[in-house]
Amino acid sequence: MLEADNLECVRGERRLFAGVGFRLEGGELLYLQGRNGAGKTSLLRMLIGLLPPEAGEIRWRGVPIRQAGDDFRAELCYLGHLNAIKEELTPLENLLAAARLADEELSEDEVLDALEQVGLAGREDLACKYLSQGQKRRVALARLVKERRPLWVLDEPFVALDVAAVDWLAGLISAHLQRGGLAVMTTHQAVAIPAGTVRELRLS
Amino acid sequence: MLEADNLECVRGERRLFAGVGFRLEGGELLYLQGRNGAGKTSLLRMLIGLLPPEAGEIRWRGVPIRQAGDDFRAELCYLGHLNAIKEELTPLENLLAAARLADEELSEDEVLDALEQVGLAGREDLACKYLSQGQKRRVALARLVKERRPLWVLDEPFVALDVAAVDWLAGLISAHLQRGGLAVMTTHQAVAIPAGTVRELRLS
Amino acid sequence: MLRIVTAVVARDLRLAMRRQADIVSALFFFIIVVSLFPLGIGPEPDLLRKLAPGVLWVAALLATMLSLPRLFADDHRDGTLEQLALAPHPLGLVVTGKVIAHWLVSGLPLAVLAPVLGLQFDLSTEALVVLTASILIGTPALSGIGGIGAALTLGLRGGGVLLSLLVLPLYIPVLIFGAGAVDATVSGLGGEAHLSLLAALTLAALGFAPWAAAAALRIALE
Amino acid sequence: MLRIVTAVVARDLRLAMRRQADIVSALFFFIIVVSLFPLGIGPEPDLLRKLAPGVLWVAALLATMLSLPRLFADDHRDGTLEQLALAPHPLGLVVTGKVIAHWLVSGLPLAVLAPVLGLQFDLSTEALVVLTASILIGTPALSGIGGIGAALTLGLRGGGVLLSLLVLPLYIPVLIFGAGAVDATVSGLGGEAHLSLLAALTLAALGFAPWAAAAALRIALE
Amino acid sequence: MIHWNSFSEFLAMGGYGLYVWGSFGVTALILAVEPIVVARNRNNTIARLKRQLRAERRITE
Amino acid sequence: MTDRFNIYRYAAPSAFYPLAGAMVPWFAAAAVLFGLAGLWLGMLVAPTDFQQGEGYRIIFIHVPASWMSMFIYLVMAFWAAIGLAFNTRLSGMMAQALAPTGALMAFLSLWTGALWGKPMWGTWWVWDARLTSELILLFLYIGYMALVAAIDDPRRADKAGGLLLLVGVVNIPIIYFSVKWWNTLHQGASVSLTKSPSMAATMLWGMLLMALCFWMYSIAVALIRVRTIMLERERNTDWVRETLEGDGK
Ligand code: HEM
Ligand SMILES: Nc1ncnc2c1ncn2[C@@H]1O[C@H](COP(=O)(O)OP(=O)(O)OP(=O)(O)O)[C@@H](O)[C@H]1O
Ligand SMILES: Nc1ncnc2c1ncn2[C@@H]1O[C@H](COP(=O)(O)OP(=O)(O)OP(=O)(O)O)[C@@H](O)[C@H]1O
Ligand SMILES: [Mg+2]
Ligand SMILES: [Mg+2]
Repeated sequence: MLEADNLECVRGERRLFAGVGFRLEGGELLYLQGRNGAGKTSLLRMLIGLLPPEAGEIRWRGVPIRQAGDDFRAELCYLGHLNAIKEELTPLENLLAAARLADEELSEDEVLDALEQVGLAGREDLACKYLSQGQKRRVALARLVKERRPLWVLDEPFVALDVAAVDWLAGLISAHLQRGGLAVMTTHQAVAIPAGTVRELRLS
Repeated sequence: MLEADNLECVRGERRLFAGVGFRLEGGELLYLQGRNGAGKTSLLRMLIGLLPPEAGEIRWRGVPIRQAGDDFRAELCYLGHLNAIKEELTPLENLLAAARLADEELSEDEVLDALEQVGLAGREDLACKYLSQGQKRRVALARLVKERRPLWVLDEPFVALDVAAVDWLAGLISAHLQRGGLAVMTTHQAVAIPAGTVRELRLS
Repeated sequence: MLRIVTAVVARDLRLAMRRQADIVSALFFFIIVVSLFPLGIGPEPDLLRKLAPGVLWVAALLATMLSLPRLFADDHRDGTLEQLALAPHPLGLVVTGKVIAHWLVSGLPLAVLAPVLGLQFDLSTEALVVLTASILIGTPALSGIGGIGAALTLGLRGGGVLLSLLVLPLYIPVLIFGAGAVDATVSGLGGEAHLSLLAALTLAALGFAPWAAAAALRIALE
Repeated sequence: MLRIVTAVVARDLRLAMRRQADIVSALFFFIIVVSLFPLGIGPEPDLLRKLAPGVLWVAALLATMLSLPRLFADDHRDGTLEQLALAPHPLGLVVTGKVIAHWLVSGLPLAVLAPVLGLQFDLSTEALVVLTASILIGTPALSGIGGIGAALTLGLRGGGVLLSLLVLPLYIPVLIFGAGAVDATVSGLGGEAHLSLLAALTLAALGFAPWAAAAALRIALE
Repeated sequence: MIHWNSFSEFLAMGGYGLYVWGSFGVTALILAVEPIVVARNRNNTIARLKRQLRAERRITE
Repeated sequence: MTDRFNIYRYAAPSAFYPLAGAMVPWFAAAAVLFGLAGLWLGMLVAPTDFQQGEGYRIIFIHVPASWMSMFIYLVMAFWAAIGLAFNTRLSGMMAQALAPTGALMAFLSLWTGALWGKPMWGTWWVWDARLTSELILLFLYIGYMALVAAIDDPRRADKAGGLLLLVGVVNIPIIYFSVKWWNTLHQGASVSLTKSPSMAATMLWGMLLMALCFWMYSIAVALIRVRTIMLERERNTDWVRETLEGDGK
């Protein structure tokens, strides 16, 4: 479904990597590894089409993503290291607005349910700026609960989460894979994803 | 050396904790635990005097820190979850400026040496905005290399670091404890600190 | 298509309401700047009446401009902009929504307030009507053009001032026609010609600016 | 003590140089606002000469004010401010350093440029000298008072406009004496009295403002 | 002792009626409306707090 | 803790709340009485001014409003200083309760002054020093209210607002003395403690009674407002719960 050929990344004067390629099918997780600064985030941003690669091509369902455009983006869910939540809005408002902007149908009940799953029951109506680091991250992750788009791209999703939340998220990713979804992920924490095929790609 | 009595923290309407107290001597590490939103960051900010506690008192060498003021701050080194580096400056400039503002003597050679230790050799002259997440964190941590002040307060220092850097930092903290320093730390990652007495405090 | 635009407008308006201060303070900035001039220049009514159109329009322009840096900056900083760029519809629509919301928060209140301030400068009723109309018609163009500037300077530190630098030259035609309309009315020539030119400017800006801004945003995100 | 102040000044100046855009753009903002007025008002030389002191001073004031929101915001956002507040010396000294740096970047260049712009308005040599002197003497007060406003609104979203609201009323005396000095010179009364009042204002602001701002910063960091 | 000869003279205020009554009218309006707003505000707050208190009780019981 | 509450007995909201509640009716009644007496003297009894005709009667609200607008700001600044020095909870609430009334007084001063200026000076507004500084005072009130509203944590809001009040208080002497310092259109103070008043006795009494009326009115409104703020702020304390379980009085 998602293929990358011979990707090359140059930042400033520095060639971060070259000749990187892979092929990912439904139910598979690509686990991107590499030391700090190896180029993992850069690679992810290429995959979602925000950073044009120096060389090489990325295809989704056989079509180069530049060409696929909105069709590709309609099947993509990206979670960067920024949380993409508004500090002034409450978790509830944040998730509703995000859904509406991504053109998804999501009822208030569904959102409340998602928030409860991420352990934010009782904080639905507190502006996000008052939340702790980990709680903010949880709001961002709550988007994934009802997410049914096939391709998930996650940049260090486990950062700032406590142990219980890490387990919960690992379970959520497994369920996504079992539904036949694809995921690309980076993390420096060793977290076991119980289900799905895990492929590793090491940048160095 | 560092004592806290009966601390109480109220944020908004919510009482996060009450009756928290501990006593920390040289060579000891206080490892603060608790789920997301338990109040770890809030407690750390009380300890360094940025957040006045609702009730209770914090003493350093027997003197309440409000009273000790600059004397206390002269012995304190804090590392929050923000990196406190300027994106426009290079790592070298950042560290030199930080040292000068903290009123410490630090030569350029010492700084270069510290940067090499954190694995940023070759990036001394690249503006920090081009660095990866983990590399930025490393710049912030490089401040600790030459740091000889007795009390270190670290909020989630391991976030965004790769495995090698985590080990290195654990070693650095150990060395600090062996020199008779104190440290207070939070982290959700299980990291073993080889030396020193580790005390745990669980907020819930 | 319309759904996206309204969704963006609704979200931005809610954010503005939440911050409350925003709307009120843009207005007060307008009031204060307008009141500064007589202080700097002195209290002769005749002189002040001559200045009125220019001062009011320059103040409106500055008030609109001041809120521009935050048009995309907040969304950029917290990662929302990335998500908007990844949504499966043209980014230009999103920008259109943001521009409309910006105008509702920063342009519309100015038009409401302008006649009151005009009184301080002793303007005639007719001149006040034309003043209000010109601000009502002209400010959408300011928001639209400002959007391009805001997108171009996004993420550049020191963006705020750089932004003014980019945007002000483009604002000058709006200023000339806007103040010109009031001036023409005051001197009895009738401001219709100026107003229709202003309307043309606004239409052009609203049709074209969002797409230029969207392109600039994609570059800023690379 | 002095070491801390100079360290802060040095760091802030280096940052400003790195961003380059900053200095140049504050200047250009000044130039553009000053040039907007003749456009909004029309080109009669007599009228313009009367306006000159007011317009130049209002523009200087706005240019200084525009860069205020970022006085502490950048340091706040990236955590540097916490570190500064934890350093073992009075926070007021750090703020003094930042205020000085702000003036060097935003006030001083205005004073250098003011005479050139004054020429556009057909001012006499004497008036130009007084104009320059008044801006040179008055802008440090603007930076100092602005520091308080910037500290009070730190971390509040929508702070930029709220900041203007808080700071502008306090700027008005500076504006009145500054423009008054030039006005008095133009009308042959001599601007010394105004200038010495201005100097008194500046001294008071510089002595007092950094400590008030430091107190506000501690509140913002809670 | 009363200075006016007739009510209409009182209303006219020696030709300054518009200005005098404009001042007194707006002042009276504001001094009347402010207490009403303040009192309403107070009642609303009390009602809301009572509601919250009851809800809280119900949860803890 | 307890001994501190003894020292600042009425600085504790729980003690001040009932006290304030008991005082409100008295101040309200006094305001009405003084107001009626002042209006009777000023509107019905006082003679025509030989210069300004009947138009001068605006003075009976213009001057009290102007005085109150300055005085309330001073009181707020006083509370702010207390609050910053002793960290009492009550002071911030008092300052906040006074602000809207102060802003309204400043507005009334401007409004009545403008209505007075049109017949006397021929214009609604001149950029005279006193008028301008009164306008600045209005902005300071609004700035204070906007700042306090923008900060959600009430204690932080109190501290930041208090600081602003103390900084802005320099404007008060400027307003008061502006007429002396700059020789302008606006008339100088005609009531002073040292000199004997230069106006007719009935006018003077009318004005003083109206000033007392405004004074009582402001206190009454501010007390009601501060009681509301107290309930809101301290809603999680026992005394508020008990109060709410009663009738809220
Ligand atoms: C918007 C315009 C005006 C403002 C903001 C204003 C402001 C003030 C202030 C702050 C005071 C109290 C200060 C003091 O007692 O010394 C005052 C008093 C007074 N004003 Fe005005 N004023 C305005 C217009 C006028 C006009 C048009 C007149 C009359 C022609 C006037 C006549 C007076 C008089 C007679 C007093 C009482 C002075 C005294 O007896 O102490 N004012 N005004
Ligand atoms: N202009 C530039 N000149 C030189 N090197 C650059 C430039 N811009 C970026 N880089 C380098 O590119 C790399 C960016 O890496 P990226 O953010 O993709 O790393 P990462 O693998 O995600 O690291 P981390 O684990 O720390 O998140 C860094 O090593 C950085 O130093
Ligand atoms: N105004 C407020 N009203 C209610 N709750 C608040 C308010 N402000 C902060 N909080 C709560 O205070 C807590 C702050 O926690 P803090 O940041 O200290 O947590 P932490 O233990 O560091 O968590 P993490 O592991 O996620 O970093 C959060 O639970 C937050 O919801
Ligand atoms: Mg990365
Ligand atoms: Mg934390």
